[in-house]
Amino acid sequence: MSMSHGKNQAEQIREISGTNPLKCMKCGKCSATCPAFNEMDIKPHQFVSYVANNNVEELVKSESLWKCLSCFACVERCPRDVKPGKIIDAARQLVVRERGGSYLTADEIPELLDDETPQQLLVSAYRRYKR
Amino acid sequence: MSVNNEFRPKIVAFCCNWCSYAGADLAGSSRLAYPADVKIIRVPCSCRVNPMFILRAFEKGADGVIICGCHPGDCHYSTGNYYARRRMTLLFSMLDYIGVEKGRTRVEWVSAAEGVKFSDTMNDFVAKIKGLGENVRLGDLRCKN
Amino acid sequence: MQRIGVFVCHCGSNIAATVDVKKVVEVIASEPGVVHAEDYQYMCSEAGQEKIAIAVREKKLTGIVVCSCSPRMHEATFRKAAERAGINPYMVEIANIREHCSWIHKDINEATEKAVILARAAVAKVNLNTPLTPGESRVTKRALVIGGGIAGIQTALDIADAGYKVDIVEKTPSIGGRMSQLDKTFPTLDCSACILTPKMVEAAAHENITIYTYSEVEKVSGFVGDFTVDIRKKARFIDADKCTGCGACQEKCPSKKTPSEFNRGLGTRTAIYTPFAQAIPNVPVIDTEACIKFKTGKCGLCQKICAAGAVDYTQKDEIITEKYGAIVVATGFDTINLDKYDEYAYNQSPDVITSLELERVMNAAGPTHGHLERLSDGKAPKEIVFIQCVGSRCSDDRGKPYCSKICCMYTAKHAMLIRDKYPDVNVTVFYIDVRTPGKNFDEFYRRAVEQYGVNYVKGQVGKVIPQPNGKLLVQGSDLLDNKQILKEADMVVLATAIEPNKDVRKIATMLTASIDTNNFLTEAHAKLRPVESPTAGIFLSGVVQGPKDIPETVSQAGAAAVKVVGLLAKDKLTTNPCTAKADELLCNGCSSCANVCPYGAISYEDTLVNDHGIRETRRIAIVNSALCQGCGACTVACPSGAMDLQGFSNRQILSEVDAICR
Amino acid sequence: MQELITRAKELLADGTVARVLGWKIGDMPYNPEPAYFETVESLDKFVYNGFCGANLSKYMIEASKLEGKTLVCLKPCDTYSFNQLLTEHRVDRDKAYIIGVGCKGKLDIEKIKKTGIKGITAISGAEMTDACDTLEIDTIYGKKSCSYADGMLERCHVCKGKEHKIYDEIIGESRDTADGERFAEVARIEAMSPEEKFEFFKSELSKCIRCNACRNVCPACSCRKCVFDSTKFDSAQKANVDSFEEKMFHIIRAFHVAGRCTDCGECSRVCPQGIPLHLFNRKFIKDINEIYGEYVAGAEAGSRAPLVNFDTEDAEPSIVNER
Repeated sequence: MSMSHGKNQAEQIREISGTNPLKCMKCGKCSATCPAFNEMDIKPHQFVSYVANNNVEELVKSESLWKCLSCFACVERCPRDVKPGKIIDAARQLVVRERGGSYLTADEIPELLDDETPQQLLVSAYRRYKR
Repeated sequence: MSVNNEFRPKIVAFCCNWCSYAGADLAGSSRLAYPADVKIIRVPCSCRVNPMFILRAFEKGADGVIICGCHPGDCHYSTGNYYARRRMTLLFSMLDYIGVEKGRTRVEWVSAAEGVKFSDTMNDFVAKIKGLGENVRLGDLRCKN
Repeated sequence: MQRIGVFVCHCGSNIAATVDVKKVVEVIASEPGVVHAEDYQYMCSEAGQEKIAIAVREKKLTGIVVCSCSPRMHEATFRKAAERAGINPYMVEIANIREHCSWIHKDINEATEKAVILARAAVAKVNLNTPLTPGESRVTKRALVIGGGIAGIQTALDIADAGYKVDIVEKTPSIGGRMSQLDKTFPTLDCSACILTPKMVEAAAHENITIYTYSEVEKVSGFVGDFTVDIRKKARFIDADKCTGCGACQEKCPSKKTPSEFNRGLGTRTAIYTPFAQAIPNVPVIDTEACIKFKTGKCGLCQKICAAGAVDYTQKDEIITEKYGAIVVATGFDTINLDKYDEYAYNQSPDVITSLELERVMNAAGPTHGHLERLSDGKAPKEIVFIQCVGSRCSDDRGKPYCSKICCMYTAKHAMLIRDKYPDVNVTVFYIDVRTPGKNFDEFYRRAVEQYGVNYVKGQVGKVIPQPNGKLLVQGSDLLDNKQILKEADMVVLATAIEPNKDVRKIATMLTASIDTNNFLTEAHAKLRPVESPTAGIFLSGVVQGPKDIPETVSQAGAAAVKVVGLLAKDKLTTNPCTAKADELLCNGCSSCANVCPYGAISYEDTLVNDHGIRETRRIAIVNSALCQGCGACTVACPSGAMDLQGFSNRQILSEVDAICR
Repeated sequence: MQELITRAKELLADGTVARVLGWKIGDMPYNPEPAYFETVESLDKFVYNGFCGANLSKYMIEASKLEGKTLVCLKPCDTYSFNQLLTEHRVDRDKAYIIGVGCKGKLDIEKIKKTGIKGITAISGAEMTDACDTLEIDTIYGKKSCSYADGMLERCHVCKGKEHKIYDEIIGESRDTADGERFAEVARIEAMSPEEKFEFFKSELSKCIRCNACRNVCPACSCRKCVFDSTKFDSAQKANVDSFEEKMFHIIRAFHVAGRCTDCGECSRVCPQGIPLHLFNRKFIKDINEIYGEYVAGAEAGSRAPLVNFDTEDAEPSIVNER
């Protein structure tokens, strides 16, 4: 049951992200490029193998899911067009969908901000929480 | 043989010896599948394809005809595909003019190195022909009045 | 009516696993004209060919159909077999039931059905085949080599040593190519110039070799054995016969600010220049875009100072027309443009350089006289980072999808040389894979690690950020440690992908040689004919065919030379008998065919014809079968159907159409 | 007409030409037929009027083989055909003495009859010397009249112009009779749905009786032996055995003359079944003009026809799908 469940999720992630993890040549440029690398428990280059190996359950439980800034630097620089950022984005969407909605609404976000918050974070926050 | 009554189109592919036939060989040796409905006729160059051949194929019941040659500029004979391009453009336009569906004829440039393109092209062409169904209209031209 | 034998090959299990060969034999046996059908494990084997001979004898066959692999593979084999058995070789047709059938279909019923149809089409064609006899054409015993790098030089030397005349056409002012820009060569670390220069000198001195430098191929016509080529010899503005190569002109030239192509733009050169000291010929050229005399009319210093009186500002481009029997393409490579790779800061910092630029920096004759120094401030670097696969193995449009093949080895070489000469410099190499297939290659790489202490990190660099203190902050990943690394480097070296020379597409078009999407020329067969183009008489040498290092290039150059020599050794070539032919009773003499003939093979003659009793003189098309290459353009241009192509006649093709659509 | 006859007699008499190729009076007032005149006397039967639509250039293929020069009367549009034949080495310029005859539009008896005029015994107003604006027609039912323009052939409504492209001398006045859009009918068909197009051509082509009149009159269709009569394509005459052959015949015929057809309209003029065959040829002309640039076959002798020519930047065949 859980196997097929996992398999399903991996397929869903591939579908949502529109990426093919098999294209990865394991160069690690995504992890080299990631500004949130040190915050993550599962590193960007590992996202890909988790999906390729149908090990999505661990991925969706990871902290990385919520640490990724969705800056998409990895998507931009990936030489193989594998797009790890899109994969984590898709995994996040999977969780949000399963929970049945966002647990943060767009209206709440302004109160959580201070002047120092970079604009990129703002954009990614919307992207992340407002589905 | 297959039991279901799925429509199996008859498709004739004219391939030039130097690029597209070799591209089809590469598709084969790379095991890139495409439907068995496609049958290839080897010609030296796309410019060898006479409009008569195409009309004859339709007359005899083909559902689609595709002509493959070297990319413009890369013709083994320098200029053959340029003439083929003009001839086929005008012929296809005429077929469209008399009411034959546009999708039944196609020209595609496939190099000897493009096994993937060959296979993709054939898969796509067969799917399009299947979408168009049996060649009723040219069948009508065969006077099933 | 023909008596046709059909031979169905199993090709081991290559065909037999997906095509029911017995069934094909059974069905085809009842086709009109078929008097014999059998199957065999390997038709191409000696035993298989013997089966054909036996059937020809016993069944008095007049035509043969072999259902097997592609005709591009074994058509020649079976034609020869037929000839030995006493049948005209052009009475053989191949039904391609391997590449076009068994290998691409999974369902045995479908594949068998298709194999039968392909066999039927071939039988229908053979029914209309006629015996054909090849003609003969002459061979011009001279070869042309396009490109004067190590590939071209080696090919030319080998051809010349075999006793044939050979011309080298080189675009730049000197032969030598990329190899002349290299400092040391892997895996033995000998000095590039030390092994290349003698070959350059040998080529220049060889009585059978003519070198056209600063020249380009402008036009090619003809065909194997008989090419005619126009070579544009660009004006050097120096009389090569008078010039002594003293170099005084270059010393005195006041225009000194042009970036040196030879030094990859890292240094400058004068307007009148030889690209490097060992240049061959040692005759300078004047760059008219930089020359003050050409720009303003004033100056003329070089002319004044030249004791030999060799400087001639009025020199014009010259077109040389020469005939060749064979042409070798050895146009080599360049590194890709890095404009799309912002993250490596190549365009932002002079201390981020390509590996080829590092070659110049390390070279004693280079811009830093061989001292390893930062190009920004001339300081000695302490920390150097090498980044592998920059633009190689990319599936996006920024780079190239292929592996450039040479980078792993030259990076190991660079790392080793630096550590050897400057033991206090730390060298870090970010790699994806280290690829070292080649004799003594892995050993070489291991030496870099074990003996020279080069730090190889499995991971990639995400970005290089130039710092205010002049350093370069390198952010990379270490996948084995699962860490992100931040390193302050003094220099970053990019193992930049290589690509075929930009001009090669133009040349391929002139030669009608097949070229792939990456601009590498296609070989006639990936495994069995790697140095020949599918276009007869065109041969490939060096990186023009695919990435390769020096030892491989030299081997291939030799192989290409042998193929050329094999061709030039013949006095006559048999020509393809599948040529066009006009039916004089149908010909209108309208010139449509001649208009589309790419070889000028069609002329018109007033011929007396007897058209069913009407005797009259008519303008009739005559095809010169030595010139005709058999494309068939004329056959379609001909409105009356008078022009037909032997071996691919209208009726033959129509019969195939009919058989397929039956 | 008299000037023409006088000049022809002169040229015959002084030996400049060995014969005259023109039209002679037919059995009806509206059907003069092409004829050779070899003596001065025979020229009494010579006629030139509004019904002399026949394009005589094709006769020059055979006339070029005869001894001596042939005086040929060519209307402005016929000269395009002659030029095209010259380009294709089918006629000998030195064997032709071309009199460019004036033309004010040629008449189509079928069109006149369609206006409801039956039982025609005589027609005046088509003599080419007058203004040519009204036809006075005697019928067994009395006098009728019809405007000249209403009786004109379709091709004259899209006249290529009154200029002779090749001639030795010109006799008579010409006028440009174009008052229609040349490609309007083609465009109308192009705009139809595939089903409508198909129905249109099916109904037209099903009238074909394979009489070969179109082929025989066409100056571009001048092969010594037509592919449909030879064994080269297994396509020898199978009239009415297999109706596909008919469609194939008309498509291939149009294809063979594509880029060479001067749009002289003879095919439609002579078709006994009234099939608008020029719509095939004109489609090719329209496509060639739009895709490869304006080209007028026969406007200039020696020019290279679009189908034996190319440009490296030519449109891909898929352009057909986009149009």
